Amino acid sequence: MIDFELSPDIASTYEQLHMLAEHAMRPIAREYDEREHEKPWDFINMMWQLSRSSGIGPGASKDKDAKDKGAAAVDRERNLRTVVAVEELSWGDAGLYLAIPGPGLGGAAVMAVGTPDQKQRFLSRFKGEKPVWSAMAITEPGCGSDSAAIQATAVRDGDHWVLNGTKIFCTSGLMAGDPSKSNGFVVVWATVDRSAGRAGIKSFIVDAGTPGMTIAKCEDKLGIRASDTATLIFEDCRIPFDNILGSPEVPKTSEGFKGVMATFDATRPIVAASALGVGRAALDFVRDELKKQGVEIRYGAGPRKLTALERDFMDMETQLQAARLLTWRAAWMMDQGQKNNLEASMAKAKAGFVVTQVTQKAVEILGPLGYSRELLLEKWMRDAKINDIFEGTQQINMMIIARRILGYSSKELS
Amino acid sequence: MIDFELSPDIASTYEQLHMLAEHAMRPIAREYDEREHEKPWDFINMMWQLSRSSGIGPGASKDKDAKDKGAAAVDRERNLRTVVAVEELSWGDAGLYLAIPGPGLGGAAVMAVGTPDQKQRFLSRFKGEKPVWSAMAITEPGCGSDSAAIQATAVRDGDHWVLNGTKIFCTSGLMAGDPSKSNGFVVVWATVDRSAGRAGIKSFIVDAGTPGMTIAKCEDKLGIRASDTATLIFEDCRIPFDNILGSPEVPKTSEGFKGVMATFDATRPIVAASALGVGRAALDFVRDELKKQGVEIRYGAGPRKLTALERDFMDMETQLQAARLLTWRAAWMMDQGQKNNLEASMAKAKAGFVVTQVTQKAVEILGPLGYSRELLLEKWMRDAKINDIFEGTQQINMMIIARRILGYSSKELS
Amino acid sequence: MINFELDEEQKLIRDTVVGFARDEIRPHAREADEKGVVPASLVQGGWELGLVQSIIPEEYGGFGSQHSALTGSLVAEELAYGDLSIAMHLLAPRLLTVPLVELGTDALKKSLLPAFCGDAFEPGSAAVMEPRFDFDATAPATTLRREGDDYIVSGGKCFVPLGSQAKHVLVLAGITNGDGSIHPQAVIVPRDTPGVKVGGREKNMGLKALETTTLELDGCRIPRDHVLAAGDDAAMRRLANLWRVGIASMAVGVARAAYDYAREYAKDRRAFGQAIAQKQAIAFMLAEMAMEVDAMRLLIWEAAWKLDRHEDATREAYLAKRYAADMSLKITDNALQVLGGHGYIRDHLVELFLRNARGFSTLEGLAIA
Amino acid sequence: MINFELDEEQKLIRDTVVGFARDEIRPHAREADEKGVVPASLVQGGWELGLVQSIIPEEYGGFGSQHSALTGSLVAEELAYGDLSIAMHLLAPRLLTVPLVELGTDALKKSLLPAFCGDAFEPGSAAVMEPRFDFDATAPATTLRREGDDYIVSGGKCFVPLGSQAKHVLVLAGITNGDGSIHPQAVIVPRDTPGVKVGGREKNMGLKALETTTLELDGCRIPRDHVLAAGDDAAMRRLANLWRVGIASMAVGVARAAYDYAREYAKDRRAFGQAIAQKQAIAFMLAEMAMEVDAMRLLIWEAAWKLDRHEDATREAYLAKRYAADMSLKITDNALQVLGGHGYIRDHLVELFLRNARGFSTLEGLAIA
Repeated sequence: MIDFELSPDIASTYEQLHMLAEHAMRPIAREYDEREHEKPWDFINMMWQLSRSSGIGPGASKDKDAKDKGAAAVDRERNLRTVVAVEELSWGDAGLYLAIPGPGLGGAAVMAVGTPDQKQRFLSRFKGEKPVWSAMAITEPGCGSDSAAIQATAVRDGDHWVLNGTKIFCTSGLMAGDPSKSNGFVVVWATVDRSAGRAGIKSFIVDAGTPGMTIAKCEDKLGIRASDTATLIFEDCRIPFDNILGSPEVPKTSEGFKGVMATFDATRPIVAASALGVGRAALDFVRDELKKQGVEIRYGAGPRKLTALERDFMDMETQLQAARLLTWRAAWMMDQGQKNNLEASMAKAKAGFVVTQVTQKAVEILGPLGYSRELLLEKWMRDAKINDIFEGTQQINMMIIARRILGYSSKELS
Repeated sequence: MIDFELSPDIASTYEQLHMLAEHAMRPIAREYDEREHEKPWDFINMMWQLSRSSGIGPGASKDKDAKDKGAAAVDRERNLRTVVAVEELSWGDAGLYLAIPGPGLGGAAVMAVGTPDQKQRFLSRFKGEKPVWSAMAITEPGCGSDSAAIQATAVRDGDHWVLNGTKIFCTSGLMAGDPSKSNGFVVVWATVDRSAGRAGIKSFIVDAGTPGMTIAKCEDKLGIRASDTATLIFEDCRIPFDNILGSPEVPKTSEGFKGVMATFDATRPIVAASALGVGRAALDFVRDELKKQGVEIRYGAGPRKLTALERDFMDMETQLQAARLLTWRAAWMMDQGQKNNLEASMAKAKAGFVVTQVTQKAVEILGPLGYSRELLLEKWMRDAKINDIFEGTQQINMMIIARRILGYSSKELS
Repeated sequence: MINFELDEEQKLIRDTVVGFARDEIRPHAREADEKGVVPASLVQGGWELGLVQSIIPEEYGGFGSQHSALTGSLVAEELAYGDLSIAMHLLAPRLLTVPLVELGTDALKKSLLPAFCGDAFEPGSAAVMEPRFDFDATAPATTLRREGDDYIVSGGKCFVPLGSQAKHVLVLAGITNGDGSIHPQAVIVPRDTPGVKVGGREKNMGLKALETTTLELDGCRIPRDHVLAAGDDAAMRRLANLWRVGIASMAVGVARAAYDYAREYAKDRRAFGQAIAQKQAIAFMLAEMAMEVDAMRLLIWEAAWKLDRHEDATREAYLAKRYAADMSLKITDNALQVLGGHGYIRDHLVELFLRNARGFSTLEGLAIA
Repeated sequence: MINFELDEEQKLIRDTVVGFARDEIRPHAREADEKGVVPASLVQGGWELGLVQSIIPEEYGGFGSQHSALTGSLVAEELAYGDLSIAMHLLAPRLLTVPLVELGTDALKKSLLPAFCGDAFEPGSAAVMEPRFDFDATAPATTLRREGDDYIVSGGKCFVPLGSQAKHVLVLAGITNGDGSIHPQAVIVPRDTPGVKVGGREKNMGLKALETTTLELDGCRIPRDHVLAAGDDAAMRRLANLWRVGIASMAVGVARAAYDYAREYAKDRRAFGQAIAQKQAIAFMLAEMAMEVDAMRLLIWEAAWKLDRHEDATREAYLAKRYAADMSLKITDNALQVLGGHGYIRDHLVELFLRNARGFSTLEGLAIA
């Protein structure tokens, strides 16, 4: 039966995280935007302790709840809780949210397809004393949205794999790959057989500090500066044979690759949720300012009565809520064990686009002050834009939607 | 030197046509929308006489001016005068404008590439007592925007061509092809050698009433109902060998086809101008109504002062003027003998899209009455949409723009 | 707890309506539009679905199901998917019965509701809109004032569905308080009341198959209990929101109809050696339609869900209706664009979808959830 | 008679500026933004183009060319194509000299203009904007009032270019008439006037290379002839329109820069076995950019043309500026989208174009045609 009310369980997660976002993230948001490439260690350590003690935060929450309420209670709403949590943390600050330690994308991959031994070796780290990151290395200089064109190679050499190639736009690549930052790991996509195309693409777990993996650079970015975006170079990087995720066999079909791509179905709603948080931060700020100025939004008024400002605000609010409902639906479907490939891409495409528009409009509405770095609005506009790009650009997600509704393969529609 | 003022010569054409549009077209606009498939003969005959006596109207104006001012004066601004004239007539009514007799598209083709003999045989008809139409038959059931995929065939048989095929969406096809309506002709695109692809496509002049050409149907349409849109079927339709436009040879390259397509560079600004007329009709009506209601548009006011309605109106006005300037530029370039393929497509794409938006918004602004058939607004919205479609849909024109700015062939970008 | 799944009863109702819309309504959509009539057989067939009777309490002859805005939204969307005019015709009686069931006195229900529980379609209607550029449902120009034990209604209405057929019309009128503030009220006006004049059939760009008329009210004297929830602003806000959700739901239906039509056309239609759906320009348009149809619906469901919890849903319903009106126009216009020249001729239904969709930003009170 | 071709002199000027923007300005754009400074060599090089001196009459040491808003628009677009901050820095002196030449008394011109005809860059500025959410240039909160033979100016300004360098600043202040109506006035305020306080360097999302400051005016006493065209509303409207055309022209420059950058990137960048420009989704975005860059420019040229005929161009300039602000934002945002992840990092200039473009809807009086 249709219900739009958060469960008390999730609602309380929300409450806690909202406090955290307001009091622990907002105050340092500007600082770590200006001090690019420096890390908010106090915040990072606090989040790590918090997630271990009280189960707050997207990464860790479920372990904690498991203890409290038994696995059932957890799994039933895990994805929904995650998107609610991520929206709230991103409402605090999207850059800081991305800098929070935890399993993240790499961990999610291990969780999804890792062997018991791999889970033991890699996931246990996230229960330790010190913050640990993992990262996902997919994009290459020569391939942006075109994951199938991956050039990085993995060649078997006895009981090792030897990796070669360059990976860019690797979120938290520094924190996950540099042993001086954390005992983390990076999940790297590479091909074991280029002639096999997509079918030859596998993912490999590379421990922080593995010889042959160097962190060549961290990008200067438009926004989300508290989070590092690393370039990783692999030169004859040897890793244990067991570090391959999934089977080393190259199937005849590209089913395996589809499997890899399927992890996006889980991560796209999370990116959408992060977008929503940034958009709502801007919307809340504008609402409060308008209230201070005595401008009220007259819901229900006839069209002739509306000011341009009122209508702008209403449009921003409606678009944002539309994106939120699409996001909740995609996460809810995952919780129900339903395929959500289409809905996940709808959520991501809509949210990424909407928050770009909403934050840009918010800057305009507040005039000279909106454009100033004295307020956070201009930062939110810069942070928001990444959501229109990573985890599949708006165009890539529209393509996926189109393929699904038209029943086309990637050959038939590209 | 940059100048945005119409020459006195064109300004007077404008004045005359505005009177005509207001007093001869507006009063019967609704009637011939409701009485679909009936022809406004009084209007048609009046326009015919008018164009012969005073040189008013897009088709005939230049002959008249030639007498008055010498060819020089004419040719220098012929295309610009045409777009100004067409905007004004379409301001009166787009459907009635399209029903006006004259050389039109078919005549333009003969003018462009016809032999002296062909010009003599076909263009002289437009100086006669009785109204004459010509039409262009390009689109086929199987090919919409894809002119190169034309299936209609022309086979040489001694000193005749034998045409076979079906043509749809033929504007004024009834008036041009039915001898009981006029002593007109239809210019038909057909291939003389399908294996040659685009290079094999030629255009042929078919006299009204030629045996083998039947007018199968006139479409029921959303708008522009005063103008007929005919389906023509050619079954072993024999025409004199001399009725081919241009050379019968099939060149190695598709240059010839490019030539045929180039006629669109002249017609697209005209379609854009017709769009502008419909859009301005709606804008003028809204402006007058708002004035009656005491709503003033405060140009120069700070953004916070604007009502939603004011801003809508300003946006409509600005978009329309942007489209008008692009249209004038495309026509002006033609008058200067400059290639305007890119600019013609910009004008058409922008104008077609803008007037669709402007007329749809105008209906909304006027609320219950905007939606009612008591006013002409809803009709203008229906009429406007055709400009987003014919002479190349918005998408086709964006494609042409893209090819030009990127330097791509139709193979490289399709 | 968040849930995006309909309950079993809702699924059952929707499936029934889906079938009727597909098999009965859609095949008549074009002819009904051209002729300006909804076939009597369809009206009767629709009536037999029990969509009007269902929420009327058993004591008045109905099936006594609980009224649900969400269920109403499902029904409205699916019928409008078949055809908007026909959907509005079939559901017009609810414009009267839903407010009656929710707000009417027992006596009034007794006298009016049984008529809507018979075997034959019983027309009902509401007169909400007014023929003004700046019509605003929150401040109708039609006036209501007390006179002794009765009320007097005066004013002019338009877009009254089945205006010449309905024996009773729910009229939106504004009562002016001592402080000069205008408060909308819903008044049930019997058509035979002296001073009621039903105008001629309206001609509009869309909704051609639906009879809508103007309605003149010249000092019509109405018994006190015919004014529903007098002075209860919250009840009137709820009613306005039920209207918004009703219209918005139909907007989704029309938008989805256009999207489905364009999608199937684009898969069949070939140009430049491919299906046109294989061109990004077309494919992305279709993808956006699919996305926005879902987005519209979710916003509407949230508003309906709030109404079913009897919370004030003014913000949600108002915003959802605006969004649905804007998006349904964009979607139907793009659908026509996908068909190109074929979309502009009346052999295809998309131009009909566009003409119907353009009305949603303006229409108020022609449907109720 | 309609004509879309520049005259020979305009072509000459444009070509000069095009070269300078391409060869001198653009290579410094990124570093200037990161460091927050316009290199002195560039400032001097720009000065030597004579764009400031040209319209100053010979009697004051200038070249004595006729001022033309259209020529001013060309220059502003081309310099901004190189970089917005640098363009605004180079042209800042005109914010003072253009109004002076047009509206100043002979005495005032004699005292101020010669300084702008020397061999070295002479900073000038205007203080138009105010640090308020609802700033409205047609009703500035900064006040101007008569006191004896002088005027008193009070208020707070922001976005004052070269605020710490300019010896004279043209300040926009509102004088209140007897009927309570506020009329904007342009007042030339020497920086050493008692009560003038130049605030610290502002930090904004864009325009990082341009020094802008706040400016406090606390009862500053200004001689009568320093108020330009006192009481002449038409002259002030013209001035506002010259500002609008100036800003809008720079918006075209930034938009065109982003469009060119994205187009070239899309032709080089390959994905799925093709240049990404061969994908309709990308190609159509680029086509729209090309179309809108031309549309923006034509609207601006029309306004400038009207200004050069000394007709009231308020409608044209206001609408053209709004359009240019909206479109430049859309174009720079789409350009970033074309580059995808690469657009988000500062190795490429598009993120800079986007940050700069976002300001145009708000900026007033930072450029003049």
